[in-house]
Amino acid sequence: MQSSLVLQNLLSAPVLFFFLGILGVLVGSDLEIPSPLPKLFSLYLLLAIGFKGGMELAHSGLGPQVLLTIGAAVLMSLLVPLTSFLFLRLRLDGYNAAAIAASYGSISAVTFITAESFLNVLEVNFDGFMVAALALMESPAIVVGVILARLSAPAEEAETAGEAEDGGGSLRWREILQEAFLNGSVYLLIGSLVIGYVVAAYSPAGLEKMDPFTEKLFYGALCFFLLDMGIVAAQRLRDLRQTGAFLIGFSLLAPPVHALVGLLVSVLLGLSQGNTLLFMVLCASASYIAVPAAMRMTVPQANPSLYISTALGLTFPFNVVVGIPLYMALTRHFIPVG
Amino acid sequence: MQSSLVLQNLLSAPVLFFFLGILGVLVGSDLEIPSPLPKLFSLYLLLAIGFKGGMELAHSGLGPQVLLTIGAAVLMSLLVPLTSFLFLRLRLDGYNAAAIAASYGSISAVTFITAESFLNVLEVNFDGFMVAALALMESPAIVVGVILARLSAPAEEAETAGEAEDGGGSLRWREILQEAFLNGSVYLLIGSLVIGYVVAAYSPAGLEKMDPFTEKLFYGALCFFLLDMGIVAAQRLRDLRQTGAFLIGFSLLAPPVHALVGLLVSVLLGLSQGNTLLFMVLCASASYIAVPAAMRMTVPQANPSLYISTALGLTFPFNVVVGIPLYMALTRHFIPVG
Amino acid sequence: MQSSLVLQNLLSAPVLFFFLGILGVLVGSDLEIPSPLPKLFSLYLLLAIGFKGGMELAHSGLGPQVLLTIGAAVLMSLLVPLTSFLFLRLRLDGYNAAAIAASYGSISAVTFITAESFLNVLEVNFDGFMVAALALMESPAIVVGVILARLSAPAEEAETAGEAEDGGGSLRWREILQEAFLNGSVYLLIGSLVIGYVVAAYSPAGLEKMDPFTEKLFYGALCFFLLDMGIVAAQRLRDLRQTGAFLIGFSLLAPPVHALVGLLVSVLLGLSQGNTLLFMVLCASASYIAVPAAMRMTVPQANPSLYISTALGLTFPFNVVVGIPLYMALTRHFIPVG
Amino acid sequence: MKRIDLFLSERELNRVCKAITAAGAKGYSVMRHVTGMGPSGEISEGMDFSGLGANAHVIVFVEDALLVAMGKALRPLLKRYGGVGFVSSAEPL
Amino acid sequence: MKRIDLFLSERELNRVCKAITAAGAKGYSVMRHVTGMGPSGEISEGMDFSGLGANAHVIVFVEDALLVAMGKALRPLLKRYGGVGFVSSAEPL
Amino acid sequence: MKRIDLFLSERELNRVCKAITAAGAKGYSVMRHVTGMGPSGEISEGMDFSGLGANAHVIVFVEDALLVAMGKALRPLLKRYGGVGFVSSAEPL
Ligand SMILES: Nc1ncnc2c1ncn2[C@@H]1O[C@H](COP(=O)(O)O)[C@@H](O)[C@H]1O
Ligand SMILES: Nc1ncnc2c1ncn2[C@@H]1O[C@H](COP(=O)(O)O)[C@@H](O)[C@H]1O
Ligand SMILES: Nc1ncnc2c1ncn2[C@@H]1O[C@H](COP(=O)(O)O)[C@@H](O)[C@H]1O
Ligand code: NA
Ligand code: NA
Ligand code: NA
Repeated sequence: MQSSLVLQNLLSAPVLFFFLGILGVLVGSDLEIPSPLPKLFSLYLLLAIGFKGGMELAHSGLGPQVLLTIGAAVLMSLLVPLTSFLFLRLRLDGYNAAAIAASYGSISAVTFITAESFLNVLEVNFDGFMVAALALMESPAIVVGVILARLSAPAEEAETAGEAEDGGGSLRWREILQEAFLNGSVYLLIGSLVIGYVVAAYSPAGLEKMDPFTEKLFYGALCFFLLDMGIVAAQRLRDLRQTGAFLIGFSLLAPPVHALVGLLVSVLLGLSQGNTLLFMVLCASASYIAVPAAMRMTVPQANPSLYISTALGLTFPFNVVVGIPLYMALTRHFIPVG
Repeated sequence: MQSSLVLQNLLSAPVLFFFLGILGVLVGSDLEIPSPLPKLFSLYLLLAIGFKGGMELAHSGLGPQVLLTIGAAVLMSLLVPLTSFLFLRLRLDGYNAAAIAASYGSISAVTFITAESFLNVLEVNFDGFMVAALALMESPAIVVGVILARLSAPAEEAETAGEAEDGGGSLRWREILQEAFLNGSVYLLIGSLVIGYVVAAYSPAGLEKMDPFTEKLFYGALCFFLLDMGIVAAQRLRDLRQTGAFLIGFSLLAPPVHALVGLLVSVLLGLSQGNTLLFMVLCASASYIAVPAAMRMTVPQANPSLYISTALGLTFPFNVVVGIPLYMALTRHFIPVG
Repeated sequence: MQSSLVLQNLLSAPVLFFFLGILGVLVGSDLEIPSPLPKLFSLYLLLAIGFKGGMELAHSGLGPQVLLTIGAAVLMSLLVPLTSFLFLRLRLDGYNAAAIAASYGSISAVTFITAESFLNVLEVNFDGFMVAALALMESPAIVVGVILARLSAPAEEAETAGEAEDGGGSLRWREILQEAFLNGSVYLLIGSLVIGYVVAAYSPAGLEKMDPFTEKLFYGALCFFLLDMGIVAAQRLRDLRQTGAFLIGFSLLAPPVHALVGLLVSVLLGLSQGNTLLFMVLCASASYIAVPAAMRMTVPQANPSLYISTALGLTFPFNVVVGIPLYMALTRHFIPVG
Repeated sequence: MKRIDLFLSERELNRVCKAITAAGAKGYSVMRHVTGMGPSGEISEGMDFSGLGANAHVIVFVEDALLVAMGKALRPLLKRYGGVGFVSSAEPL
Repeated sequence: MKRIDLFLSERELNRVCKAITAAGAKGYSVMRHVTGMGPSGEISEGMDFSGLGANAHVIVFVEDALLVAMGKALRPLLKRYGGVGFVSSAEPL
Repeated sequence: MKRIDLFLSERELNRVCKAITAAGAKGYSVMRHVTGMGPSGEISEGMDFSGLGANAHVIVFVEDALLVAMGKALRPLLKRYGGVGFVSSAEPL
């Protein structure tokens, strides 16, 4: 059964376009999606997934299971950076360990979306509140990452960092919270979620009019974006020489390990098959959008090519290609149908 | 009833995304829609609205009421700059007064589109020829604005301006007419209108094939664009310190005053409820696309931040948020149904 | 009948938007579709046409007529550059003759797409394997062009060219093949074709989900892109002064002559009316995307403005406006209905 | 040789390029979508969608002898429409 | 006059522009979407979609007297976040 | 230090960047989507969609000693594919 799931995933349009992008870089094609077109698709996907999630949240309501699931997701985004940090400190300095840990505590919206469209093809249901979980897992991981970086900084340096240009630690906290909660992609996702909720609750006539944009177009736009993600991920592969075996190992082992923890939590929460897969994917995926942008500003001492190439060059392709069907096979094994 | 209209407008997806953009700037999110993506949506909306308007014009034909309405619209776009200019001269120099007056004589296509989608949600009909009115109100206001600026210029300066590089006033007139009638957005809107008309009249098979692009996608694209307009409008709010109380007052009072005049004209013309709302919106809105672009070239002595921040930072949000439902309430009061 | 075909083509939305773009440049409008938006539409059209072609290829299978037609198309893309080169050498040096010849041996995807949508409006069927022919005609013409340029180069220069930076002729061949087969647009088209084939064969559930993106949106996106192509083509018209009467004559005569050869081949192959039109268009059209990009790198001695302005400024508009209905009239005359 | 750097609104770009060629320069380069701040305020990319555009940065390398002609051609345009220009020294590579 | 050329990550652009104005410069120009290579590796446009951005190129023309203040304001930022700065001579056109 | 400004077609950008690094420069910056005019005609953004691209502007700051090597590496490329290069003086900030 598992092998058929892998095939079904590998032969789906989004994953094939992802491969097309990777292959293009490997064989030396000059195919590129020039900036800012990828940003267009990235903004669109966030807006659409947020809107649809909010819409479904309005239908399902905020019952206890919803709140418990979201709470568990937030908890995971606090715990994963801590354990990852402890492990990464075996070999890396505090700054880099903290930045990478934050990345793995946070999530990758594109991986989540790919998992959703995989569930759609399998005709397995899932709930809109999982998007809320997605949206709320970005910020805590960033805050934990910054705190870890600060704690592991040599005392004097921490001082200077805080004072350098703005004369006080308080101001820097404002910046950190801003990066964590008002980062463009976090803000758009949460904002669209709220709008989807409000529109569904108060002016449902608008839902049908949004449908061609947020729903119908979605699958094709995802294919287009994954084509670009394939190109970008493959370009990152070059950086891996610099990365070293330790980090390569981490970026391929962390996803299944975190997914297993996610599976355990899902079983405890009594989630459905679809929601379990999504929960596992949230735990297993690593951020290469919100977190790197925030770390660049708040932990400039860390090397961006380390946290980006692991999250984007290895963990992301691993999850999209192998992880999702693997987690689905586990889900089917451990979670009873509907 | 009026308060329910306001709520219905405030809780619609386009207006909520507009707020999301404004809020993003106010709270300091780094969300941005990078250039030239807003241009893509702006071009798309002009093309789609023009095409649909032309299509409907072909169905309704060019009867006397159509021509009268369009004539009245053009007249308004000539009169509003004159009265606005006289009022603005109380405090501003001739160049700035002329440029701002031109802006308020002209229209904002996005406000018009937002009003259309408001009517769609209310299920109130309106006619395609209103788009023709929209298209024909841009250029006259520009020409009037330039003439007013020339008339109020000190004699010698007017000379030099004309001669500076091209040795004669005639050449500059060519430039002014070019800016007024061949400005990219005016040209695309009128061109798409004509194409919509021709296709509807001669190859109607094409209409259905355009429908997913020009009709189905429209509402979602409008939301996306209003998200950006919210960002841009909010950024303009900062300039208002420079603007002063007089202009702030003007930019908030001119819309309802002009809308009332538009209501009067609509009653005289016997327009339907839907067309009346659109006519009021045309009168009430101010241009921040075609006119500023034209004024920058033809009246460089005026300060762009004055005419852009009033039209975009105040009048536009006012109309979208408060104006449209307010005008609709008036319409319902004064215009009998169907 | 022919005149009605011409009208039906001229009054279709895509061709009207193409005219709107041309007219905009001629009358001096500042309408522009800023970079990289045209690239977005160009990538989208290649992806969509490839995907749809692959999908249909999976349904029709790779029977003998399919292989024969594709073989004949590839043959044409080898022969046309040879005969064109011989003719062009009458007046041009070897480099320029070779580059232009390559361009006319290759194809214009947009012309092909416009012909497809013309057939759709006429409700004439055609087959998905024609897209495979399209995809496979780009590379051979490039290789032939480079060989012709090398052969006509003075002996010493050919040496230096090969050695200049990379110390050997072998390396340059690698570059030529890379430009021919891995050029971004060739790569995306072939890749999407393969993906469409695989998805249709192995996960057909994905087809329906791609439909709104690749099929529904297509016609409108084509209109938008042709608006830009009109602008770009008209801008190229200015370069024609430099081009001279000989090349102008060539660029207007080559299309119908090559189309006639294509008609002959189609009759021999027993193609249907729809496929015949597409085959003629493949022969008649000239590349202004893949080939110029490849020639710029591999035959830098040739003058880009010569091969781009002929292919884009004259041959492309000729085919879109006059050629397609003309070839269709010939098709109807010589090919029996289905 | 002299290197001339001009910063001006995209709206006036065509006019400035024509003036550069008319004054005798053999070439120039243009970067668009430039933002910045100057005597007449801040220019952001926010209005790019409106056709009002951002700034352009024009670079012209000319022979020393041409500098006077270039200054004569460009200064009135910069004065009329806003924008700044600077000159420095350079050599061909 | 002096011409200052700065190359730094787009993420720090706001901060740098504020420092430039605070140090007393009357104007500056910014080009975004700049790619390149420097001591801390290669920067491509590939990550532009992620909000991480590419580099920015900032050009500031200032009076000679202001150079010291500018250096003082900018060097710590370049040191902290990465990026390079260069100075050359120029005159108004 | 020396500042080298190169203007060339985007198509040749990779090749030029490789030559710059091979010649020993520690960094460079690239602006794409540059338009302009030069000995071989006008380059507009109009063909950008085609993969033919516009021009690129490459800036390299190098130690004086490296200038000769850079010239040797770059001049043949500019000659073969078109493009221009200029040198001026600069100091680190
Ligand atoms: N001192 C300066 N250094 C660099 N760029 C400048 C300077 N002053 C003005 N600019 C640029 O020139 C543009 C036009 O200036 P202005 O219209 O005169 O305010 C500004 O938006 C900046 O991009
Ligand atoms: N020598 C150089 N010449 C030109 N640009 C440079 C040079 N060194 C660094 N840069 C630019 O400065 C950016 C930031 O450098 P860094 O973060 O210090 O590696 C690089 O990505 C380049 O765009
Ligand atoms: N004198 C010049 N000043 C500034 N840029 C130039 C100059 N000459 C050429 N260029 C730039 O170099 C590019 C390539 O020149 P070329 O291919 O030699 O015509 C042109 O398109 C311009 O962008
Ligand atoms: Na995670
Ligand atoms: Na108005
Ligand atoms: Na051909």
